[in-house]
Amino acid sequence: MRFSSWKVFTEGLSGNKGWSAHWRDAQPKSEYDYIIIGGGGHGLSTAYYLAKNHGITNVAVLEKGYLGGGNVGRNTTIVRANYFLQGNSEFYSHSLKLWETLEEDLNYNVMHSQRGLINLFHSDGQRDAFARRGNMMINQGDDAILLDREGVRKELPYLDFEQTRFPIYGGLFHKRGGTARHDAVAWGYARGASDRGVDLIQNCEVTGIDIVDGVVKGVQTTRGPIKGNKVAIIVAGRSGQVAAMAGRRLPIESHVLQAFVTEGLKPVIDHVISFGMGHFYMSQSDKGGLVFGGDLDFYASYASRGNLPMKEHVMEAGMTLMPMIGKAKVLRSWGGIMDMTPDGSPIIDKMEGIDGLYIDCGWNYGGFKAVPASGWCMAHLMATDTPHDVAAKYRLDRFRTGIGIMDEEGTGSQHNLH
Amino acid sequence: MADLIAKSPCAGLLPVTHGTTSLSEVEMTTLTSVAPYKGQETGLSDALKAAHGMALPDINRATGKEGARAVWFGQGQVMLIGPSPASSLADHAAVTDQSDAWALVRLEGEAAEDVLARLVPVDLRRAQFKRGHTVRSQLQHMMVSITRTGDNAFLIMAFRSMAKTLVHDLETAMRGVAARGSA
Amino acid sequence: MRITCPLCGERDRREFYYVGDAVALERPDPDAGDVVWDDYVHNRDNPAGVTRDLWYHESGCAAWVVITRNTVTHEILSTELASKVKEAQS
Amino acid sequence: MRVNGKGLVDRSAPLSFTFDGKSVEAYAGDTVASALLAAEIKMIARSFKYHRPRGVIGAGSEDPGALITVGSGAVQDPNVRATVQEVYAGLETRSQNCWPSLNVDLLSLNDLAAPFLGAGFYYKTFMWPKAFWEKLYEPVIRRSAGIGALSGKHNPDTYEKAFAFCDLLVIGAGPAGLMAALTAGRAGAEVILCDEDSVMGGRLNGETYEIGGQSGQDWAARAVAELSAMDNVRLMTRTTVTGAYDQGTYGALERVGHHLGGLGDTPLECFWRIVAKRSILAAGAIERPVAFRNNDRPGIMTASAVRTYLNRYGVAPGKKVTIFANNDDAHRTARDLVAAGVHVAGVIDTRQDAPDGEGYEVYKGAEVCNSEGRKALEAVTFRYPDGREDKLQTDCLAMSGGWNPSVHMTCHMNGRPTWNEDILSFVPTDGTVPGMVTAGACNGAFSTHAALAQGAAGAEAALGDLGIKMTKADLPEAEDAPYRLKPLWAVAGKGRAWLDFQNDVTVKDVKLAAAENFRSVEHMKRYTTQGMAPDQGKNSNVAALAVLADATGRGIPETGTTTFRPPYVPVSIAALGAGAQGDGFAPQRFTTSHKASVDAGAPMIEAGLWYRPSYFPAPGERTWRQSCDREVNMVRNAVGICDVSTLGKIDLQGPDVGEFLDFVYTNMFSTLKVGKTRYGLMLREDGTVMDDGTTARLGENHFVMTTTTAAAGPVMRHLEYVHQCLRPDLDVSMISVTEQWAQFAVAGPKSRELLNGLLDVEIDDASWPFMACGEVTLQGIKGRLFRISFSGEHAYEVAVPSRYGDSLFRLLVARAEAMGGGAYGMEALNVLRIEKGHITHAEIHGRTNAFDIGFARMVSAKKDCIGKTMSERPGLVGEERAQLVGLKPVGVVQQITAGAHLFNADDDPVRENEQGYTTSVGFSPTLESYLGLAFLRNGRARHGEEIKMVDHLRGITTRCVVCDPVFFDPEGGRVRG
Repeated sequence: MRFSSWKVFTEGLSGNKGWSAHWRDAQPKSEYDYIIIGGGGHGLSTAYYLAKNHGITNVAVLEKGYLGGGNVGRNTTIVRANYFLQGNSEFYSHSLKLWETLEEDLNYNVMHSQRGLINLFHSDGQRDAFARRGNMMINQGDDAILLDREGVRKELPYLDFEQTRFPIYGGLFHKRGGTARHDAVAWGYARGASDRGVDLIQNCEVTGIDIVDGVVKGVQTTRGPIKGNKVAIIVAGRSGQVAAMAGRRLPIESHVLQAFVTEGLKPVIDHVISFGMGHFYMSQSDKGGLVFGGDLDFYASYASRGNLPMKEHVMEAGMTLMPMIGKAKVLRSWGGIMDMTPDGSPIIDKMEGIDGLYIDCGWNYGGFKAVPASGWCMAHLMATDTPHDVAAKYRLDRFRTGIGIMDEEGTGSQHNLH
Repeated sequence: MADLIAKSPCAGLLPVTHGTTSLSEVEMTTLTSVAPYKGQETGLSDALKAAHGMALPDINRATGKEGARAVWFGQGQVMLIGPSPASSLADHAAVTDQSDAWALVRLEGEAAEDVLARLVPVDLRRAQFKRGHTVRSQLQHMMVSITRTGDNAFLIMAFRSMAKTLVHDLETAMRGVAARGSA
Repeated sequence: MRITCPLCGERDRREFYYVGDAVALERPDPDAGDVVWDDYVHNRDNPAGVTRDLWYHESGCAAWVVITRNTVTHEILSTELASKVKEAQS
Repeated sequence: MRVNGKGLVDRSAPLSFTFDGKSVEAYAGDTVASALLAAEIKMIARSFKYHRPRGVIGAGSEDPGALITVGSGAVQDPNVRATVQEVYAGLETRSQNCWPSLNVDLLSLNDLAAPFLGAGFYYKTFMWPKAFWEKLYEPVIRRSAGIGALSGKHNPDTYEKAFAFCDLLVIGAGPAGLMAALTAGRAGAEVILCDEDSVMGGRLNGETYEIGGQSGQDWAARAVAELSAMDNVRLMTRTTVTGAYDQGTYGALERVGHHLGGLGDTPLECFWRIVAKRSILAAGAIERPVAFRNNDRPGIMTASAVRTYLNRYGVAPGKKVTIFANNDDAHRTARDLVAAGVHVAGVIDTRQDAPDGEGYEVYKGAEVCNSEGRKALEAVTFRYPDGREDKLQTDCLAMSGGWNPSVHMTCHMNGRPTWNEDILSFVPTDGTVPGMVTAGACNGAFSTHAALAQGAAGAEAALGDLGIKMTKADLPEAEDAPYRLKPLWAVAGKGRAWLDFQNDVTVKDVKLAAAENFRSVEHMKRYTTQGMAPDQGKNSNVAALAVLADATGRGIPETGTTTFRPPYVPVSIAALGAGAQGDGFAPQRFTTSHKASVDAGAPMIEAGLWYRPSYFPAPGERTWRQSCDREVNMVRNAVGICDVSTLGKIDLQGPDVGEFLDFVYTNMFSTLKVGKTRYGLMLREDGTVMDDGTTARLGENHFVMTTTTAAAGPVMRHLEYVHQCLRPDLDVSMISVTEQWAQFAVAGPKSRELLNGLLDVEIDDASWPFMACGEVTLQGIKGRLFRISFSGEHAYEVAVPSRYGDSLFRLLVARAEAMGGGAYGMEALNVLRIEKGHITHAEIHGRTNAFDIGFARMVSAKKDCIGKTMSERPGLVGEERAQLVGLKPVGVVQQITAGAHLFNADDDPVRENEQGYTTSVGFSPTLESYLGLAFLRNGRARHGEEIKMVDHLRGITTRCVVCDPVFFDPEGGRVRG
């Protein structure tokens, strides 16, 4: 079924009786060519691009809960391409381009909105670091503008410019940055993949990976064994447990990141704002809620919930930066499980030494915007057994060799600092 | 040539009173960090007793009295407040002059506990935190040492450079408590 | 979250700094080889369940503490001074 | 309409407030909701999507109907529940989400377009033409979305946070909570009792129950009086416990000043972090509405809310009230109304075996299937079991679909509630929050007797756990009526039947979601937005689940439930972020020279929480560059003074310090002679440079280490880590002495001359050669002197105890000025160090290693150190690495900027061609040129090569020659004087 305004109109006139399932609920077959473990954003986009770009449709996506129930359904929805290191720059640039045509591509309104992202800086040193970033963005063909204090004031007049603790020096304005409706991204990819023949299997937890003589043969699941020639682990925060089924340890520590939303408010914040000194970022959703977050809780956790000190820290950052949000009331807070790597950059690679096993993980807390390109590149890797150009640096062995480490934060091999 | 003049950390900021609570600066004195070398705790305690009449305090405790205290200051560390350290201490411990490193203030009044409850994540009510008890903790965002020196009095130590913030945070809490009455 | 510092007693989590897996205490020999070192510095068991990790009582007594903890429930099972753990190892 | 002789409001204290500019009469003790109902103002708000009229539905913080704005101007407070806001004289309230007015709201046109605006319609449309989404569709959607509005101005009110500790936290002061607090309080336990209402008692204040022969209201008042006389009990009214966190930590929001006009220093709110050894959740239950066609009109309320307005506030919400229910409990509403003289039009009870009326008609087995009335309820239509329909003229419908225990807090730590078929609702699962037990209605025990008994039992269990002795409580007598109900979620029929009154989610929407395969409860929620409104599904979740279960052919337990997450009620950002507004986000650190610097007109800049002077403007100077150039020249030609106290200083003592330092630094320190200083490089274990600085050996077993300003804390933590976790065998003691010493750089050819007028004993090159250190005295005061140099000049750093810092700085500056020098700031310091190629964190930014900065030789081959092994990884050395170089402009454009990228002279400035980037730049008055430090691929082999620097952002392209990073005095003759 093709979605359109006309369809909404005609269905409305006829009692909305004609709508059908956005995706098929498939029963697992005994064998597939490709098995994707994980029905989150990255797994679904991988399945979609396997089908669309490579014509590979005998694919199962195995999801232990419900589709899109992981980080794609619990993030602060920011989409941007503002990285400055080789490897990340081209990848996120590619992803943003995919976002820009995603609605047409999927025939699903994911409400990608290029509201503009402003990263504030608070010292000369930070300005220089952001200049390096912005220049790289332009080198890559993306957009960036360096705003001075007055430039920021013009865009964001409601910030507290009198505050002297971390005064606002300026900002890096990335106009093509913005937000999207997170759940819709998962659903749109699910619908697209399902329409092309991919089996989406919910409530199907993988309990083992079958490997014989270094070759993947399939997986064991709570709904029985499933054979497959190529198996991909795309499970974000759960990467450690699934990789362990294949006898591997990963350079990943799983951490909780909290996010917050307020009650609906009339439009007051147009951009996505990021406060460098406070690890605070905020945007306003189309429904009117202020959506915001900050740093990790900083301890390894699978609890999908956080504690008060970081909540307070985030709110304190908000209050020092933009005290006009004081009377907005937090309605809900939640946590996601972040797959943190030692350099803050992801991994899209074959699992060395196990034929047919692939891994896509380590998205730290920047995985949402990567969903299109991650799927695109992972599908390419699985289909061709060669890395896609824009993801060629996301190798698993970079930590051992030191070649191509991409540490945007510069905080080193402490997983929770990225 | 002009003389070198000593200036206290809270000069020009204190004293202040809000409601029944007062905040004042403790007169500048000698602060000495004493950190026993391996296996020297007993030797140090003996030396401390002999020289200054105070035992080495236990964890979370202070010994001595106004004018001469030994305050537990963290793992393997005691802050001697008041006396000039006897040279015998150095036989057993790393001895470091900290006289100018800390701002010392005294918070006093019936609502002092309520004031600190707005800033410090430790139970400092008298039933739990008695005279002679001390903690290393934080006050708002600052690392501090807090010792109960009286039924309604606390000695609070924060980094000298943060004196202004220390006073600001305490005063803000004092104002709030005063406005509410003792809750 | 409350953490019992082996010295100070039970304290709010906000007084502590977390660094990661307590595997940090088991530093390899300089010539242990790249695989061992890679494992030490980067790779983690990352269990969904009981783990031992390393915290620093930064705004308390400055002790490094090994905490045995459940990453799913946040239950804290035990806390020990890292220096004692290390001394016991060697 | 007021009912005489009822309620806890103070009829002797009339007052007035405004709603939408109109004055409304009220009494002390009223909420805005009770006062508006008394004034017969039914329509108070508009719904989110269809802008349907909304009135009061509930009577507590869960009310999904009456959201208002309080106050105007900067204090404007949106989305306040009229049911929670207490009235005071002069209170100003307004309706929201309507334009131009509540009465005439243009967006109520949305209601007519409802067929096209069903669940998830927006995922299917607004995609063409592409550019219209951001330019047209989205702006229109955003403008019509949202509920209340922020003022857009800085928040002017005061908020605070606080900590509290107790043995037992009791959450909710209804009969269960009061009984629990009494039991524990009498036993001497430290108890905190929180209730979100202004008066404790919970439902007892809204009912006509009797307890122990007295009215429930009186019993509650006596219990509160007894509790408030106990020193060990803290009563917190207007305090909602908002969340349960790990190890017995709870968040609670106290509304301190919302009921007061004119606050002064009184905070508006206080956010509490309560640490409790045990807790009892006695949060009560929330009555659930019933979904039927047009069940959302103002005047349709929950049955218990009607009782509350009658019994607690003395207000009849209608003149002719109808009750619609599936349970016995709702019949109380009819009885209470009749007893108070309010006309009851009838009770429509879906049960054939419903009890008979006591002075009112009961329509057994019937169900309400529609309502009428545009902005307020006028009539309801109901259907008999045989399908016949009838109509009742009524202005208030009190509905009850049963009760949902407030299990929310038991789910905050990922617990899932358990379905209980007897009460057709979820009840708490034991043990989901460690240390918490549940009692009373929130535990599914709905009679007053059960509440009292469970409250007492919960407290007894907690006391037992804590080892506190007690005597068993005598339970007062109370009603123990059984709870009987028949399932009733949604009345079948056409039209829209509301589930979520705020987000306008109807039964149809949930069915549509199921049809479109959003069958998982989480999918349904996210697709329809059910339960995502301000009430977070408190009123609607269970009914929506039941509708979904029905639509998907599953039972409710297997359908599952969405997760309740904190906070239980919305919490303002200002409360959780209290203290940070303005400069309170982090401590401010001031050097001892701060005042003198400010007095000298220096702009102060932030550096690692410290403030440092940027430059010291001299008379006639108009730009910072003029000052900076002068200050650089001053240091190069005379003498300059700079406060360097912010650098971290760590005192290390003990027999093993040398060995310890050898392990943390790449180079050797155990061989350093007493009285000497050495530059050291420190790595992280991954081989990247962590920090650098000089370390002086003051005695055989005594060193003092210098760190950079920003890294002082992290280095201290790192040293403690290395000591405690890796080398506890070493006898080393360390302590920060950063704050102890005020330390000033005295730099320039005249530095010794300046010092020699100050030091009690004069120094010369023999007694104090380059890199010497030791104790000195100034006017008899013990200080320290280091002959070290960041500027590359003959220079010293002199340190005195901080109390003398202000005085010494002024003295040094005065002497320097007399010698043609003066104070210099960060700008000049930066230029001086760039001229010398000295690195800062602009270069050691966490991605560079010793090889990159040209210090590979400093990694001693003779020993192991932190980071050594990993720094030898193949990817961290070699030609591919960007290496530290100097840059000088050689073309027409003379400017170099930091953060620019480097390219081969003839390459396009695109990512694929990137060769490196600039890190630090400055104009050198000494060399009369811009100078840059940069990292360039294979840079050390490219000295002399011409490259291109491109700064797209600032529009600058500069041709530069690559050179050694040490631009000035590369032989280092000047530091040796």
